[in-house]
Order: sequence, then structure tokens, then C-alpha cells
Amino acid sequence: MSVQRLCRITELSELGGGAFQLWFEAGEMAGLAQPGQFVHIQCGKERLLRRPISICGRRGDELRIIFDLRGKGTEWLSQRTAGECLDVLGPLGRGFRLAGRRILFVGGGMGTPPLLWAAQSVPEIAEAVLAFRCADRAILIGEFEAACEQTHITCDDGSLGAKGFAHEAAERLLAAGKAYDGICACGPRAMLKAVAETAARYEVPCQVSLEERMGCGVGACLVCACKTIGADGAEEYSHVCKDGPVFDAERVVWDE
Amino acid sequence: MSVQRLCRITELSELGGGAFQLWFEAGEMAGLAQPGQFVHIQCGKERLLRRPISICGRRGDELRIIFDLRGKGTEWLSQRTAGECLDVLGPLGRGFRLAGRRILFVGGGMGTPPLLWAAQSVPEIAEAVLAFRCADRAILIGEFEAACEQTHITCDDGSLGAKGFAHEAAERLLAAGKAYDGICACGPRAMLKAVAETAARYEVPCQVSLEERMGCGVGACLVCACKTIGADGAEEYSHVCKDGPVFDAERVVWDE
Amino acid sequence: MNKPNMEVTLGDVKLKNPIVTASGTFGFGREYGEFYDLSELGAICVKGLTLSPRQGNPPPRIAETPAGALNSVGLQNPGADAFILRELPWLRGHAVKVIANISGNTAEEYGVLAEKLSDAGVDMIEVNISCPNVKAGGLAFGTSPDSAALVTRTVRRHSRVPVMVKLSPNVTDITEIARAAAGEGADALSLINTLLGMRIDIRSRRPILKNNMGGLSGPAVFPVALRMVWQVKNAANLPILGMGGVASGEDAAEMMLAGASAVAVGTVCFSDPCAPLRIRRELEEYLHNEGVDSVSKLTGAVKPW
Amino acid sequence: MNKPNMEVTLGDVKLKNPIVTASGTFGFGREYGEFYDLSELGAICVKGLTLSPRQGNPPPRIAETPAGALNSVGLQNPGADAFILRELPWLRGHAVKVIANISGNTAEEYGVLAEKLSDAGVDMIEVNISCPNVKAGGLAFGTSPDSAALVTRTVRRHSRVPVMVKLSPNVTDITEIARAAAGEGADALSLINTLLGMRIDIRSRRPILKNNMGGLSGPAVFPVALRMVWQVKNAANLPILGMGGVASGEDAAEMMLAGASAVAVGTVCFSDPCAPLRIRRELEEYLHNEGVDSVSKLTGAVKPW
Ligand SMILES: Cc1cc2nc3c(=O)[nH]c(=O)nc-3n(C[C@H](O)[C@H](O)[C@H](O)COP(=O)(O)OP(=O)(O)OC[C@H]3O[C@@H](n4cnc5c(N)ncnc54)[C@H](O)[C@@H]3O)c2cc1C
Ligand SMILES: Cc1cc2nc3c(=O)[nH]c(=O)nc-3n(C[C@H](O)[C@H](O)[C@H](O)COP(=O)(O)OP(=O)(O)OC[C@H]3O[C@@H](n4cnc5c(N)ncnc54)[C@H](O)[C@@H]3O)c2cc1C
Ligand SMILES: Cc1cc2nc3c(=O)[nH]c(=O)nc-3n(C[C@H](O)[C@H](O)[C@H](O)COP(=O)(O)O)c2cc1C
Ligand SMILES: Cc1cc2nc3c(=O)[nH]c(=O)nc-3n(C[C@H](O)[C@H](O)[C@H](O)COP(=O)(O)O)c2cc1C
Ligand code: FES
Ligand code: FES
Repeated sequence: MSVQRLCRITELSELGGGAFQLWFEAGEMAGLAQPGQFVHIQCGKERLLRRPISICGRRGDELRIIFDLRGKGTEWLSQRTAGECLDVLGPLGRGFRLAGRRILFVGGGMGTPPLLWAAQSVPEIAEAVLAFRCADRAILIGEFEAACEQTHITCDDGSLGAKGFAHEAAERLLAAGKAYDGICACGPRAMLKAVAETAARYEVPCQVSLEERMGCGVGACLVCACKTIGADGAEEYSHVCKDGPVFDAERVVWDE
Repeated sequence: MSVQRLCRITELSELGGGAFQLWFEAGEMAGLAQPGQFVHIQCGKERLLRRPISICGRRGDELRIIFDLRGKGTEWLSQRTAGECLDVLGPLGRGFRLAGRRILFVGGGMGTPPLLWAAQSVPEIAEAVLAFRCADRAILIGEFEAACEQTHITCDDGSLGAKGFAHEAAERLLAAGKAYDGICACGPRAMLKAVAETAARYEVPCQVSLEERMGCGVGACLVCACKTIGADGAEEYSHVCKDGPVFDAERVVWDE
Repeated sequence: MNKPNMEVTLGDVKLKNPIVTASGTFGFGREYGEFYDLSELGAICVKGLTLSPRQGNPPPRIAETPAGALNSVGLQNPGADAFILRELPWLRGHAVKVIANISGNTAEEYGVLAEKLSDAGVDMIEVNISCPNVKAGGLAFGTSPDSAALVTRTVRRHSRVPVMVKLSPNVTDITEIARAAAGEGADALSLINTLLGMRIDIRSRRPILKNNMGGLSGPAVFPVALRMVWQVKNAANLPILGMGGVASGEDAAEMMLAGASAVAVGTVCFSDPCAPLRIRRELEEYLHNEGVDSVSKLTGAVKPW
Repeated sequence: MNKPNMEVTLGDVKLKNPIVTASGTFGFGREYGEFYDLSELGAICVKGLTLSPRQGNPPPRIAETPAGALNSVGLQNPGADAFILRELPWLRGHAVKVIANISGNTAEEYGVLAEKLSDAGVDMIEVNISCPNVKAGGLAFGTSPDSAALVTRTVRRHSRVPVMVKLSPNVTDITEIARAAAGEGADALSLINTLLGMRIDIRSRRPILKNNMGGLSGPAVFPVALRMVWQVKNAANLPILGMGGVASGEDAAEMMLAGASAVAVGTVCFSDPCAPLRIRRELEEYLHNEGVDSVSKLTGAVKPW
């Protein structure tokens, strides 16, 4: 179930790395939300379409989002002040299934925030790989370290943690013989594809959170298509807002 | 000369009678402005066209406007708060020519504000007729009384002052033998027409301030047409934003 | 004054109020049905149906524009049979009229679709001859009076329920197409479908839509839609389902004054999921304030200069 | 990197930068000339000129729409002779190209206008066959390839300066008209003129415009304009002056990527009088950030899917 609601902003701050975090009073939405789901936010009257942003935390009836400045909508969002109200539709979509004895969360850049909440919801079994472009773009490391049994950092340029990509760090863990019941990944599409391939090679079930441009956000307009393999084995278009954003990696057709 | 400027709102309040008044820091615009001119205000990013509003007062480098809630633009304007900035273009248009030994200002409803500033600029020679629909809609009476030698009030329904229309009140003064060097009128078109006819009958030069829907506000787009009699005696379209808003009543073609 | 009478008739179909959902923006009703009771609507016009299932176009399928959106869904749908089997019975469980929107590759396909769906019990057929996002069929039928007439004739012959023809705005003279459809017995006309448009990502230098071009909808197109409704009302005296950017009760009133008997709401649901009900309420308030006792009195009541 | 080279060529006319003012939104330059130096512009396209003076249509002549405006000015202008006598010499006092926009009641009138104005020394003729606000001439010429060809041929024969034909978006297939104009020797094409639209005052039940209908412009039409520029660039390989809702440097870049050699700015000047200069600056910044050394490299550089 999802609702539309005017939500008061309780906190808005820069997180470093160019990212902003925003907490808002979500009322009944807070209780409904699950890690991996997203909210669809109206960003000013002069923009017709809402913006999808992952939910990445909850405290009481407040929800948290973390976002990058991408264009006019996120710019508008970053210029709000605490006390103002946002028009929010949510929670939307299908989140992560989290079960087993150990789950590896693999996040890249702005893909890390939704994984934080997922990890926080299963702290005993959570381990994280966080990948950033460079040290300057790193976010949430302390919070991940607090939530997870282990947190591994990697940067494209080696300016923090290991040098290299997310899937390489994950592969090192897998190659070292670590056993995971699942991998949950969120980040750029190229990263997700590489992580999915790695997971497949080690036969670890993998879930990925996809992005696509959206209209309604609820499954009615069919614009947020992503190609997947259907029950009958044939390729079809699923919809990120309703069938996702979290998909079983093995169902995703990466090269559309 | 006119300028475009972000102007800080210093005061915004309800005036009674459904009207709002707003003072803003106008910088160099304040020194340029003349009674009868107007400003062209951007009313929110979601509205493409500016809204024309008459200037009706000045103190230091601040200008004053008074406006009615007509639609979405004026509603937006009424919801601002002091400290915010407005995007203002002005001063625009041709104002009143004010000279002689006695001028009668005839205002109807929301047409009264611009006349107030005009009267205040020539207090020794100013006399006013203020017409309202009913007592509830009356505004600015005290300020007119302070500015003018004499102020006459009339209401359509007799709920304040004399009962009747603006031109009837003006006619009573003229019929009683009062001599005016000019009449300056502002208000609904039907009222202006009646006042103009009365003035013509008594051979008093009359200026009227007209309204028309506007685009550019500066004379470039030609949308704010009003029919007038040209130098050659033929009918033509003048433009309220540049040739007006104040016109010699004898040049106006009332029945377009 | 009592509550205004909100009933309207659209090509012999009685709607309890004039607010309809626009095809393709409302799926088969299930999603928005979680936000409110679908029986509050005048009618639901379902996602465009084809004979065989269609995958639709590759993503991205949507791009934002000033006060509008471009889409290039390309008629993704499970096919008419799957609709009849899996969606229609559920929809029939609500006290709301159901309009089936159909697209064919040939005039015959339109005929088959009309027969199947009217047999299956939809209340009305909306004939989409104006989809800008598919190669065969769609727009091609809607830009020439002859093919519009052919499709209308075929559907009219095969349908047991009233037939409404949906016109494209991407034409020099929409009245010509309207008259062609009217001449072949269309019971109503609906307009407008989307205007063909494009956006480019200036960093990647790629069109934002994978299909390069897409259909423009939303408030941006409202004045064009209103003009066409007015022109078509004057040219072909058929009931009209007016749509294109309707975002408020005032917009709905404007559409009806221009000539619409009912009004469809589409893109604006993306920003306000409850838009159809809000618009209905605002329209009622307008009628109340204006002292109009029946909404159908608005239809075509504009007084041109 | 050095400042990008902003020079462009539009049908053999060299412009110091690609920002042009759109006809009818900028008068003869005097008003906005009080806000900035007109020689900062690439070119000024003046208000549409006719042989005899024209009064234009009765007011109201403008109505606001979502992200747009409708106008029904109806070509009010003092006539070509008065322009040549009273406005052109003043304009020539600025280091900026002057484009004369012309409208005739007959093809011959277009020819006479082109001859007069090119003799008088304008830099380019823009042939308006797309004004939706006048009865004779205007739009009627722009909706059929034959009449578009006839007017182009006549103007081409009488003009000593490059000829640009301004196309209407109110057509089924704009490429057909573009090819007709190209076939008769047009040196450039400009598009789009306004889309026909309407608004109604729901209280008075009257159309807001006294002319009932008017032409839609402003950001709302941008995606339609962009699509047409792209289509026309692919269909007729002529330089294009792209316009319709351009409001930022990014919009200008999009227009050029779609195929425009230069970009005209119109309605958005009403909200931002200095829009042309702001847009030029934003375009320069974009070029700088993207490492493009010459603005003309953008033209047609979109990579369709
Ligand atoms: C399920 C989901 C979850 C997301 N979670 C986050 C998050 O937690 N933090 C975060 O920073 N970003 C997240 N994104 C991406 C975010 O939606 C975009 O950054 C945002 O929409 C950009 O809007 P804009 O107006 O700033 O950019 P503009 O480029 O001006 O937007 C123009 C249009 O494109 C759409 N758009 C642009 N980029 C994207 C994108 N990557 N995905 C979807 N739509 C896009 C916008 O929504 C808008 O409709 C998520 C996207 C999805 C689909
Ligand atoms: C020279 C001039 C001076 C004015 N001075 C004042 C003043 O001092 N106080 C005041 O309350 N009003 C004044 N008006 C009228 C004021 O401009 C309108 O009330 C205002 O534009 C309505 O905007 P809106 O968005 O609230 O209404 P809407 O009806 O939503 O506006 C829609 C469009 O119509 C235009 N419009 C609607 N009514 C008018 C109108 N009467 N005149 C011009 N454009 C209109 C709007 O500007 C807008 O473009 C003046 C008008 C002119 C031309
Ligand atoms: C995402 C989307 C999908 C659409 N799909 C269809 C369709 O399948 N069949 C159809 O006839 N119209 C379709 N349309 C057009 C709408 O029904 C409607 O005519 C148009 O969007 C204008 O109305 P609006 O501005 O209120 O959205 C679609 C529109 C959108 C935005
Ligand atoms: C008020 C107004 C007057 C116009 N007059 C003319 C004209 O005289 N001749 C012409 O070719 N186009 C005219 N146009 C159309 C513009 O030149 C331009 O094609 C159109 O407005 C789209 O650009 P824009 O959205 O940037 O305004 C006029 C447009 C407006 C808004
Ligand atoms: S955004 Fe509408 S179906 Fe996903
Ligand atoms: S508003 Fe543009 S000329 Fe008056």
C-alpha cells in the first residue's frame, strides 16, 4: 500500500561528497516502508513529473532520503528548508528480500544509501562493499561501519580504501572463500552488471536495484520499462516502479 | 527609462476591502517612477507572463502597490512574506500630467490606489471622488482625506457616503459650479467612460488610466492594444503599456 | 441550491459524471484503484489494446518538458484476449463504465478487436488512430480522411457498443478527419491524442527517448486541445470526449464549454494520483458558484466573439 | 580554453552569434534597445511587415497558458514604407544584422515587399507563410506545398538578399512544405511559428482572445519545435533558424543539436527582457564546459538512436 501525503521536512543538510540528506515526517508511510523501496517527490510546481528517490532510513515516523544534484529537480529539493512541506507519494515498489546467515551489500556512489537502511535492518548478517569514484565522493562510511559486521571500501582511483571497482572487491571476498546467502547491489548500471556476473560465477543469488525514468511511479503508465526474462523464459519489459526497483539479477537483460 | 530588478519586499499586509498592499525596495526604480506609471511583476516561476500593477506610493527608495485578488498571479503575490524578493520590471508607461490650480481625482474600487499617489504629489490642488461598490470594499479613505483638500465618498448601494456612481458624484461637483483644470480618473472601463462623458460635457480636460492584458509591458509585442483617435483623426490601436496607461479621455474610442 | 446533476451522455453511454481516465495513463485501473474507489469515476478508458501482446518500445520512454511530458511507450499491452480474461472481470466488479481503446495494424484488425471487446462486454470502443509511437497503424490512419473513414466503417460494422474515434492533433485540419469519422457512423469523437515532440540530452547528444520522438501531453497542450475540441464541435455535431492537459475543474469546465460532453484526465495523474476526483469536485464547485444545475449544460456553451 | 567562436552562418548571412530575436516579440528593437546594446545580438528579426499599414486585431490579444501564451496581434504594423523610412535607418545604426519578416495577401505582394526591403538594405528576408492570426495570406500559404513553393519562387525572384521561409507547425507533414520551399531556392528555413490554440473565460463563457483563437508560443511548444527542426533538417538540407519556446542556453544548444544554425528567442523576453543575452551567455558556458570551440559545430550533431 502507498499513500500521497504532504510531509514536513525535519532536517536537510549536506552530507559531503556533493550529496544531501533529508529527513521528513512520513506519517503512516513510515510504517509501510521497506528497505529498497522508494518515494516519488514533487519538486516544485513548475515541474510536472515527480522524482523517484530511494528511502534510506527511518527513525520513528520519519523517513530519510539521500540524493545527488543531478538536474533542476534535485537542485530544487536541495534548496528547501526544514519546516517546509514536500508532496510525497510512497512507499513505492518492491524492496530487498533479506534473509540468510550473511548478506553482502555492494553499493556504488549514490547507490550506497538504500543499502544502508537494508544493512541496518539485518545488522547481524550484513557485510558491505562501498565503491566511490574517489575519496571526495565517499559518503556514509561511518554509518555502514556501525551497521555492518564488516565494511570494505574501494575507490576507482585508490584515493580511499582499495583501488578498483565494486565487483572486483566483491570478487576478492568471494575468491577468498567467503560464503554469502545473497548479494544486494545498488549503483550505476555498469557496476550492477559486473556485480551480477561475479555473483553468478560464484552462484550467489543477487538482487539489484535498477533506475529508469518514471511517470506515475505506481505501475499505471508503463514508461519505466526494463527488459527482463519472464516466467516463460522469453524477454519482456517489466516496470521498475512496480516490479522493481529491486530485481533478481538473473532475470535482468543487461544489454538492451 | 525602466529597469528590471530583484526587489526585496519590506511590507505586505491586508488593507481591508479584500485588497493587499505591498511595499518593496525599488532602488533606482523609485527615483524614476511617476504617479500613474506601473510595474510589471513576475508572479512565480510557474506563470510565464508578468502582472501589471500600478505604483501607488513612494517612501525613500521603496515603492508601494495595492492589489485585489483576481486570479492565480495576484493570489501568489498575496502569499509572499516580507524579506522575499520580487522580480520587478518598471517603472513603465506614461503617468498623469498634473498641473493647474485644482484637479479632481475620480477613482473607482481598485482604481483608487494610483490616484492616491498622484494626489499626494500635488496636495494643494487635489480633490477626490472615491467610489466603491459598498462600504465593505472601501479602501484608502483616510489617506485620501489626508492628501486632498476635499474627499467625497460614494457607494453603489449607499452603504457609505452618497449613494450612486462616481460620475454622478463628479457631475454634482461640476454642476455646483466648481472649476477644475483637469480630471484624472482610474477604475472600471464603464466608469471611465461615464466620467469622460461628464468631463466632456463640462469641458474639463480628462485623463483616464486604462487596463489591457499585457505581454512585454514595454511596447515591443503590441498585444495591449486599445483603440484611440490618432493625430490624423482616424482610429488606430495604441498600446496601454507604452502610450498609456494614462490617455487623454478625448482620444479614447470607448465602444470598440 | 442542490448539488448539480453530474450525469452526462457520451455517444449513448450514460456516465455518472463527466470525468474519464485517459487511455494509457491509468493502466487497467488496478494501481490507482488502491488510491480511491474507481466507481467514483465517470468511465475508465483502459490502456490501448492490440490483437497480439505488444512489448512496446525500449526505454527511456518518458521525458519531461515545460508543463508537459513526452512518452514513447509504444502500446505495450498483454493483448485483447488477456485483457478480456484477466482484467475485464475485475473492472466489471466496479460500478464504472469501461471504454476499450484499440489499435490495429490493418482496418480488419480494428474490426476483430471491436467485435471481441464489445462481445466481452465493454461499454464503449475508443478507436485509436492517432498513436505517434508505433510504426504500423496508429497515427498513419489518423492523418488521412480516407483511412480514418475506412477504420471507422469497419469498427462500426463489428461493434455492438457505441464507437468513439480518437483523433490526432498532428494534422493540418482536424475537422476534415472528424467529418470523415462522423460520416461513417462514429457515435462520438475523442481528442486529442499526443502531439509529436522530441527532447535531446545536450551532454550525451542523444535524444532522451530511445524512440527519438514521442508524444507530448500534459498542461502544455491544453490550449491546442481546447481549440481542436471547439473546431471539431463546430464541424461535426457529435459528442466529444475532450482531453489534453486537463489539470483542474476549471480546465474541465473550459473543455466542456468548448464542446466536450465529457473530459479525460491523463498525464496530470502522474503528479496527483487523485486528480480525477479532485477535478470532479472542483467542477462541482464551479457549477455551484455559477448556479448551473446540470453539468451537461456546459457542453458547447461558449459564446464566440 | 579560449572563448568559443560564436559566429554562425545562416543562409549566407554571417551572424556574430546565433541568438536572433523572434519576429513580433521585439518590435523594431527600440524598446529592448533601452535594456542592452542591440549589437550584442546575432540578428534582429523585426515585426511582420505588410505592404499597407495594418491595424491588427481587436483586444484582448493575449492569453496566458501553462508555460505558454496565445497571441492574436494580427500583424499590426506601419507598413513596409514607414518601416524603411522611420525604423530601418535607426536599426542600421547598430552593428547587428536586420531580418525583415514579410506577409502578403498574394504571392505578388510578397514579391513587392521583398524587392522594396532588400533594396532598402535589410540583410535577409523572412517570408512569413504561417501567421495564424490573419485571414488572407499568412497560414493559408504555409499549409500547402504548392502555395509555399509559389511564394518562395516569387520572393526569391525579387529579393537581392538571402531568403528564409518561415514554416507553420500546424501541418500534418512539415517536411513536405520544407522541401517545397527548398526546391524553389530558399536560402534558409525558420521554424516554428505559433501553434493554433484557444482559451475560454469560464465565467463570461467568452474566448479570452477577441479573435477567438490565437497562436501558442513559449516553453510549452519547445518539444514540438525541436522535433520539427530535426525532421526538417533531415528532409531538406538548408540552414535553419530554430525557434519556439527557447528559454535558456541549454534549450538553444538542444535546438542547434537538432539541426538549427541559429536560434530565435521570442515569448520568453516578456518575462525576462534580457533573455537573449542571458541565453547567449549560458550557451557560451555550455560550450566551454563541453570543450566545444565553435558553436557552429553543434548544428545537427545529435546522434539519433
Ligand atoms: C527507483 C529509483 C531510486 C532512486 N534513488 C535515488 C537516490 O536515492 N538518490 C539519488 O540521488 N538519486 C536517486 N535516483 C535518481 C533520481 O531519480 C534522479 O537523480 C532524479 O530524478 C533527477 O532529477 P533532476 O530533476 O535533478 O534531473 P533532470 O535530469 O533535470 O531530470 C529530468 C527528468 O529525468 C528524470 N531522471 C533523470 N535522471 C534520472 C535517473 N537516474 N533515474 C530516474 N529518472 C531520472 C527525472 O526524474 C526527470 O523526470 C533514483 C531513481 C530511481 C528510478
Ligand atoms: C496598467 C495596469 C495597472 C494595473 N494596476 C492594478 C492595481 O494597481 N491593482 C490591481 O489590483 N490590479 C491592477 N491591474 C490589474 C491587474 O493587472 C490584474 O488584476 C492582474 O494581472 C490579474 O492577474 P491574476 O493572475 O491574478 O489573474 P488571472 O485572471 O489569473 O490572470 C490571467 C492573465 O490575464 C491577465 N489579466 C487578468 N485581468 C487583467 C486586467 N484587469 N488587466 C490586465 N491584465 C489582466 C493577467 O495579467 C494574466 O496574464 C492593472 C492592470 C493594468 C493593465
Ligand atoms: C504514458 C502515456 C500513454 C498513453 N497511451 C495511450 C494509448 O495506449 N492509447 C491512446 O489512445 N492514447 C494514449 N495516450 C494518450 C492519452 O490518452 C491522451 O490522449 C493524452 O495524453 C492527452 O491527455 P493528457 O494531457 O491529459 O495526458 C497515452 C498518453 C501517455 C502520457
Ligand atoms: C506577440 C507575438 C507576435 C508575433 N508576431 C509575429 C510576426 O509578426 N511574424 C512572424 O513571423 N511571427 C510572429 N510571431 C511568432 C514568433 O516569431 C515565433 O515564431 C513564435 O513566437 C515562437 O517562438 P517563441 O516561443 O520563442 O516566442 C509572434 C509571436 C508573438 C508571441
Ligand atoms: S512509472 Fe508509470 S509504470 Fe512505472
Ligand atoms: S504589452 Fe507588449 S506592447 Fe504592450
